Amino acid sequence: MESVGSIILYTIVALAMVVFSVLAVTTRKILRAATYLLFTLFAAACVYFMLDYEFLGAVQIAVYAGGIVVLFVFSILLTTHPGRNSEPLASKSRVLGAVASVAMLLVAGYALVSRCALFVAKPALETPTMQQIGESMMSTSEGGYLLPFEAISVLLLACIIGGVVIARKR
Amino acid sequence: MEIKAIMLLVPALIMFCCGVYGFITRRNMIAILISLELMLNAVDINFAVFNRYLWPDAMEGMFFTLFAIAIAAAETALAIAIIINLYRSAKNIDVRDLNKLKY
Amino acid sequence: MFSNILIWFVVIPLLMLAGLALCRDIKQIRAVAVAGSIALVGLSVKLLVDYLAIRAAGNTDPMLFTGSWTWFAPLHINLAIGVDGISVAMILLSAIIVFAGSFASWTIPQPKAFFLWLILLSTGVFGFFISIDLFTMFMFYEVALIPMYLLIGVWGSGRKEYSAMKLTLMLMGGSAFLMLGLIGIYYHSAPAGQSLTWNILEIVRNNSISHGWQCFLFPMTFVGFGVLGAMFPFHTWSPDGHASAPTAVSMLHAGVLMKLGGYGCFRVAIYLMPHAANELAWIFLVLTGISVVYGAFSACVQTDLKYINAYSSVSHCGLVLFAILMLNTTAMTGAIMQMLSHGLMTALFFALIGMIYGRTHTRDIRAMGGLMKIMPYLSVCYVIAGMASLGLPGLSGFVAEMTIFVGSFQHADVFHRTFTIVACCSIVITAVYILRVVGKLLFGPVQDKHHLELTDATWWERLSTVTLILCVAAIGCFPNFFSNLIRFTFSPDIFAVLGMN
Amino acid sequence: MDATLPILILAIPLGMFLVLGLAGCKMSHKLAGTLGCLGMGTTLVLAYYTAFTYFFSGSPEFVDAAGNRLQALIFNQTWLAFTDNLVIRLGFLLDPISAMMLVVITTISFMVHLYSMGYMRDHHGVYEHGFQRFYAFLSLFSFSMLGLVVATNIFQMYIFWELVGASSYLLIGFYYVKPSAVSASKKAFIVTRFADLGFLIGILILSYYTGTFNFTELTSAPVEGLAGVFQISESTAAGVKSVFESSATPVFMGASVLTWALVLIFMGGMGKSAMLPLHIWLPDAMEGPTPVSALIHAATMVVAGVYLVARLFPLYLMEVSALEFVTWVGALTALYAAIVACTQIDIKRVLAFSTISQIAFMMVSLGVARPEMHEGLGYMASMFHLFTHAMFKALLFLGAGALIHAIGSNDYTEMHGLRKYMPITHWTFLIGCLAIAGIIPFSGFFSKDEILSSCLGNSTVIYVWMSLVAGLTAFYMFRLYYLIFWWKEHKVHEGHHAPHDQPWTMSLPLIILAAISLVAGFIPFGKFVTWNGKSYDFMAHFDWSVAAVSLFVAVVAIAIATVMYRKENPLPEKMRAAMPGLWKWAHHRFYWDELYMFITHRIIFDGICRPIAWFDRHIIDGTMDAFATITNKASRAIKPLQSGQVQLYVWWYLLGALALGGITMLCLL
Repeated sequence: MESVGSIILYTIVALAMVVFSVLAVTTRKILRAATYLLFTLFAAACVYFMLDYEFLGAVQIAVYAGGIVVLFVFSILLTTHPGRNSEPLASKSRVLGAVASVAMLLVAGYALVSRCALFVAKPALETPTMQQIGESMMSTSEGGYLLPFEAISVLLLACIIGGVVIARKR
Repeated sequence: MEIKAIMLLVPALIMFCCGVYGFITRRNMIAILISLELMLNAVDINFAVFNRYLWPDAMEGMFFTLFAIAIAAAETALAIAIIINLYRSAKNIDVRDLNKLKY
Repeated sequence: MFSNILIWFVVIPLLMLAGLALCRDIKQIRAVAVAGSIALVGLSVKLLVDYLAIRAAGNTDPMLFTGSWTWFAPLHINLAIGVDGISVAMILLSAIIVFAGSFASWTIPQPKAFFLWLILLSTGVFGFFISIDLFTMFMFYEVALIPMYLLIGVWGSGRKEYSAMKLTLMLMGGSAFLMLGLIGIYYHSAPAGQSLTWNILEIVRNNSISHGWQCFLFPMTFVGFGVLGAMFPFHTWSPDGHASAPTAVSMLHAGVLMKLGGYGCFRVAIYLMPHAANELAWIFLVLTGISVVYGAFSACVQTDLKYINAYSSVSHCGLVLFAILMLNTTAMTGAIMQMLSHGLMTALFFALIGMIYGRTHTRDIRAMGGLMKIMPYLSVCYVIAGMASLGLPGLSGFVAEMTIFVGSFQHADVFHRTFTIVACCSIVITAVYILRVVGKLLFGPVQDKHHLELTDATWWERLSTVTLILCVAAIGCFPNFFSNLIRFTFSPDIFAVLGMN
Repeated sequence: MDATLPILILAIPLGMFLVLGLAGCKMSHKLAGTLGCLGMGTTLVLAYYTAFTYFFSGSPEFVDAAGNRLQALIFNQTWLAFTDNLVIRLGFLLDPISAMMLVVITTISFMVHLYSMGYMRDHHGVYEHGFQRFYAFLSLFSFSMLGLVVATNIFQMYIFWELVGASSYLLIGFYYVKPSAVSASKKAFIVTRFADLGFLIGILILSYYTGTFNFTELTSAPVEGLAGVFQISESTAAGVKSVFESSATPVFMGASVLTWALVLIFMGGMGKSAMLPLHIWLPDAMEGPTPVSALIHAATMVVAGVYLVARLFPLYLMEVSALEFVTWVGALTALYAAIVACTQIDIKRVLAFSTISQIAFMMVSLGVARPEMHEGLGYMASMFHLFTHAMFKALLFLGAGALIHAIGSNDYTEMHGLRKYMPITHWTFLIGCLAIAGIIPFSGFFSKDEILSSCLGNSTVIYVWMSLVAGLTAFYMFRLYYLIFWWKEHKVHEGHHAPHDQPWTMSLPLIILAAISLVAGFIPFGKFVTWNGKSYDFMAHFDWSVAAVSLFVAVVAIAIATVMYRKENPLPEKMRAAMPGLWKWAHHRFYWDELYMFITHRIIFDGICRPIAWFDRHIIDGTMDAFATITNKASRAIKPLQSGQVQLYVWWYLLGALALGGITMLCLL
C-alpha cells in the first residue's frame, strides 16, 4: 500500500508526462515545444525518483534538462526568426499521423494490458548506492560495464570532434 | 492502491506515440528532434520500469538507460550541429525542402 | 610458384600495370605496352616450344605445367593452373592480339587509363586460359569482362554508354547462369563422403555428376559461356558493343574474349558433362546452326562496317559452338582452329576498320568508295582479311571451316549431317557480304572528294596489320602443325565415356 | 620421276606471285613484265619436259608392260589431316589428262604473259596502272590452275578450285575503278561460290561414305581391273567398292547417295564451266582485260569443270544417271549459248558464249562416253576438244584483244572492214574461225568430229542436236568474222590514225597459236589420252560418214553467214524481223540475268536478309531491350519509396509494425 502522497505524485507525474508530450508535438511555436519537452523530461526524472533510481533521475535532470534542452533552445534561437510560427500542418497528414499513432497506441497498449506480469506491485528494494553504481560501472567482472562505458567515452569524444568539424565555418 | 508497473508503462507508451506522431508529421527538423527525444525518453522509462518491477536485484535496465541518455546527448549535439550547418547554407530547416542530395 | 612458366602470363600483365601506373608521358606508356606485349608473345612462343618438346618426349598427361596453390582452403579454392594444346593455342592467340592491339591504339586519348584497363583485361584473359580451377577460372573471366564496360563507355564512339551497358549486362546475365552452373558442379564434384573440388582434372577423374544433374548443369554452363560466344539469341550485345568499342577493344573483344566463350563451352560444359552434352546437343545445334546462317544473312544488309563484322562474328563464332557440339575429334579440332582463325582475322578486320574510320570519320559503306586508290595498303589488307573470312585456301578461314565441315559430316546421325549442310551454306552468304563490302568500299570510283587527301597507313599500323596477316597466312599454309597441336590434346577419355570417336 | 621438277612447276609461279605482289610496286613495269614472262617461260619448259617424260620415256612408273599408261604420284605431302583416313595432301599426280593439261595451261599462260607485255600499254607505250599487279595475279592464276590439274585428291582440287576462283575474281576486277568490272567480278565469284557449295557438299557425302579423298582410290575401285592401273592396294579399293555396291547405302529422294554426290560435284563443275543455270557470270567476266579472258575464261579455268568430270569419270560410270544429267545439261547449254551468240554485238561476248557452247560440247562428250561404246571414245574426244579448243579459243580471244586494242571498243559495229589494216590479226583470226567451225584440216574438225561420233554411238537425238549446234557455231563465228573484217570500213577511222597491226609481243602469240590450231588435229590423241590408259587408235574408229555430214553442215552454215554478212545487205534485218520474239529473247540472253537479279535482290536481299536484319534489331534485340526497359520501369516505379525522407520511412516502418502487431493480435485473440 503506497502512501497517498505518492499516489498524488504519481497522478501529477503521469498527467504531466501525457499532457506535456502531447503539447510538445502539437504546438506550432517551436520554442514552446522545447519548453514542453523540458517538462516532460522533468516528469521522466520524477518517474526515476519514484522507482528509487535517484542517480538516474539526477542524470536525467542534469544531462537532459540541463544540457540537451539548452542546446535545443540555442539552436532554435539560431535557426528561427523569433515570433514566427511554423506553418500549420496539412490537416491530412495530421489526421493520418494521429490515426497511425492512436492505432499504434492501441496495439501496443493491448499488448501491455494483456500481460498479467505487468500488474505487479513494486517489490521492496534498497536504493542502489553511488558506490554500487560506480563499482559495477567500473568493473570488468560479470555485471560490470567498463567496456560500454569506455565505448561511450570514445563516442562522446568522436561526437565532440564531429560537432566541431560540422559546425565549423568554412 | 499500489502503483503497478502498467501504470507507469502506459503514460510512457502515450509519450512514445506522441513522439511518433510528432516525428512523422512535423517538418521542422528541430521539432523532429524533439519528437525523437520524446520517444527515447519513453523507452528509457520502460527500461527502468522493467528493471525495477520485474528484476529488482539486477541493474541492467538502469545502466542501459544511463548509457542511452549519454548517447542521446551525443546524438542531439551532433544533430543540432548538422541542423545549424544546414541552416547556414540553406537558410531553411524544413525537411521537405532539403532534397539537394537526393538521388 | 614463379618457376612455373604459366604464372608469368599473369605476372607480366600485372607488372605492366605497375609500370603503367608509374608512367608520365605517352612515350613511356607506349614503351611499357610494347615491351610487355613483346614479352608476352615471346613467353607464349617459349611455352609452345616447351609444350611441343614435352609432348614429343612422350608425355601424355592431359595437362602440362600443372601447379596448384591453395587460396581459400575451406571452400577448396586453389590457384590451379595447367595447359593443354588448346590452351597453348589460345594463349598464343591472345598474346598476338594484345601485341597488335597495342600498336593499333598508338594514338588513343588518355592512354594511361586506357592501357591500364586494357592490360587488366588481358590479365583476365591469360588467367582464364591457364586456370584449371573452376573458381579461379570464373574469377579471371569476370576480370576480363568488367574493364570492357569502361573501355567502351569512355573511349568508344556513337551510342557508347548504351552499348557498354548492354554488353556488360548481357554478359553479366550469362555469368549469373554460369556461376550457378559452376557452383552446381562444385557440389557434385566428388562422390559422397569425399572432399569437394573445383579442379577440372579431379572432377573428370571423379566423374560423379549424376546424369540428372548433368542435364541441369550443362545448359546453365553452356548458355553462360554461349552468351559470350554470341550464340543466338543471346548475340545482340555483339553488334552494338563492337560498333561502339574503340579499335583495340574491338580487336581484343572479338579476337580473344569471344573465344573465352567457346573455350569455356568446351572446357567446362562439354568436358565435365559429356553425357548431357550428347543428349542435349541437338537443342544447341539448332540454335548455333541458326546463328551461323542468320548472322551471315544479317550481315548482308548492314551498312556500318563494324556491324557487318559483328554479324559475321556471330556467324563464325556460331560455327565454333556448332562444331564443339558435334563431339568428335575432327569437328572439335576445327572449332578450336576456327577460334584461332576467327580471332586473328576479326582482329585484323577491326584494326583495319578502326584505321579507316580514323581517317574518313565514317563507317557507313554508302559514304565511301574507291579507297583502293587512296589508301592502297589498308585496302589490300582489307581484301586479304575479307578473303580469309570467306575461306580462301592459304588463309586461315579455309582450313578451319573445312575441318569443321568434314568433321561434322562424319557424325553418324543424319540430323547432324543435315545441319552441317545448312551450316555449309554460310560460305556462300559470307562471300556475298564480304564482296559487297569490298566492292563498295574499296573498288569503284571515289565517293567523297575529301577522301582523296587521306594518307595511307603509318608504320605502327603496318606493323599491327602485318603481324596479324602473317599469322592468318601461317595457319592457312601450315594447318597441320596447328591441327596436330590441338587434335592430340582432346583426351580420348571424354569420347570413351560416350562410346564414340 | 624425281619430284624436284614438278615441285618447281608449282613453285615458280607461286614465287613469282609473291615477288611481284609484294615487291612489284617497287619495280619498273618492264622488269615486272619480263620477270613474269621469264618465270612462266621456265615453267613452260619444265611442264613440257614433264609431259614429254610422261608420254615418251616409257619408264615403268608411267607405262606398264602392256603399254597402258599409269597414274603416277610424283609426290604427295600431308597438308592437313582430319582423321587417319581423311587427309588433305598436296601432291602431284601425273596421268594422261594432267600431263596434257600441264601443256595446255603453260602454253596458253606463256602466250598470254607475252601478249600482255604489248596489250597492257597504250599506243604511246605507256604501261597501264597496276601492270605489276596484273602479272602477279596472272602468276597466281597459273599456280592455282596447275595445282588444280595435278591434284592427287579431291580436296586438293577443291583448294585450288577456290584459288582459281579468287584469282579470276581479282583479274576480272582488275579495272577496279569501273563499277561494271567490280560487279562482274563479284558476280563471277558468288555464282561460282554457290556452285562450289554443291561441290563441297558432294565431297562431304563422297568422303563420308568412302572414307577417302584420294582420286586413286575413288576412281579405280568402282571399275573392274583398274586397281592395277592406279597402283593402289587392292584392299582399299575393295573397301571403297563395297561401299558403292552395298545395298545399305541409303537412297535419298529417289536417287542413291552416290548419284547425289556426283551430281553435286558436277554442280561445282557447272559453276566453273558456266553450264546452263550457272553460266551467267562468264559473259560478264569479259569486263576483265582481254588476255585474262583468253587465259582464264576461254582456255583453262572454265574447262576445270570438264576436267573434274573427266577426273572422276570412273565414278560417274558407276552411276549412268549422273552421266545422263551431265549430257543433258551440256546439250541444253550448247544450244542455248550458240543461239545467244548469234545475236550479241560485243565481240568478246560472242566469244564468251561460243566458249560456253564449246565447253558444253566437251561435257556432252563426257556424258555420252561409255566403255562399251568405241572403248570410251567420248572421253578422249572431250579431252581432245579441250586441247584444241584451248588453242583456237585463246587465239580468237587474243585476236579480239588486238582488235580492241587497236579500235578501243568491244563493239563490232565500230570495226568493219579491218582486214586491210590488220593482216596478221585477220589471218590468224580466220584460222581460229575455221578451226572452231570444224573445217578440215583445222584442229577443231577432228576433235568435234569425234565428239559427234561418240554422240551418235550413244543416241541419235543427241547427235542431231549437237550437229545442229555445230552448224550454229560455224554460222555465228563467221558472222563475227565478216562483221569485223569485211563490210565497208568505218568513217571513224579517217582523221584518226589508222588501225594497224600490233607489236611483235602481241603478234607472236597469235602466230604460234594459229600454227598450233592448224596442225593440232593431226596429233594422234588417242595414243596419249584415254580413260583407262589403254592406247587407242582413233583412226580405226573414224567414221567418215559422220565427218562428211559435219563438214557439210559447217560449210552450209559458213555459206549462209557469207551471204548474210559479207557485205552490208538487208538480209540480217529481214531475218530479225521474221522472228522478232526469238531474236529479242536471244539478244537479252533469255533473261537469265534478270531472273538472277530478281532472285538475288528481290528474294534473297529483300525477302530474306532484310527481314532477318529487321527481326534481329526489333524482335531479338527488342526482347533484350525489353528486359532492360521493364527493369528500368519497375525500378522507377518503386523509386519514390526510397525518397530520402526519413519521415516517409517511418511511415512505412510504422505501417509494417502495425500490420505485424495487428496480425499478432488477431492470432492471439
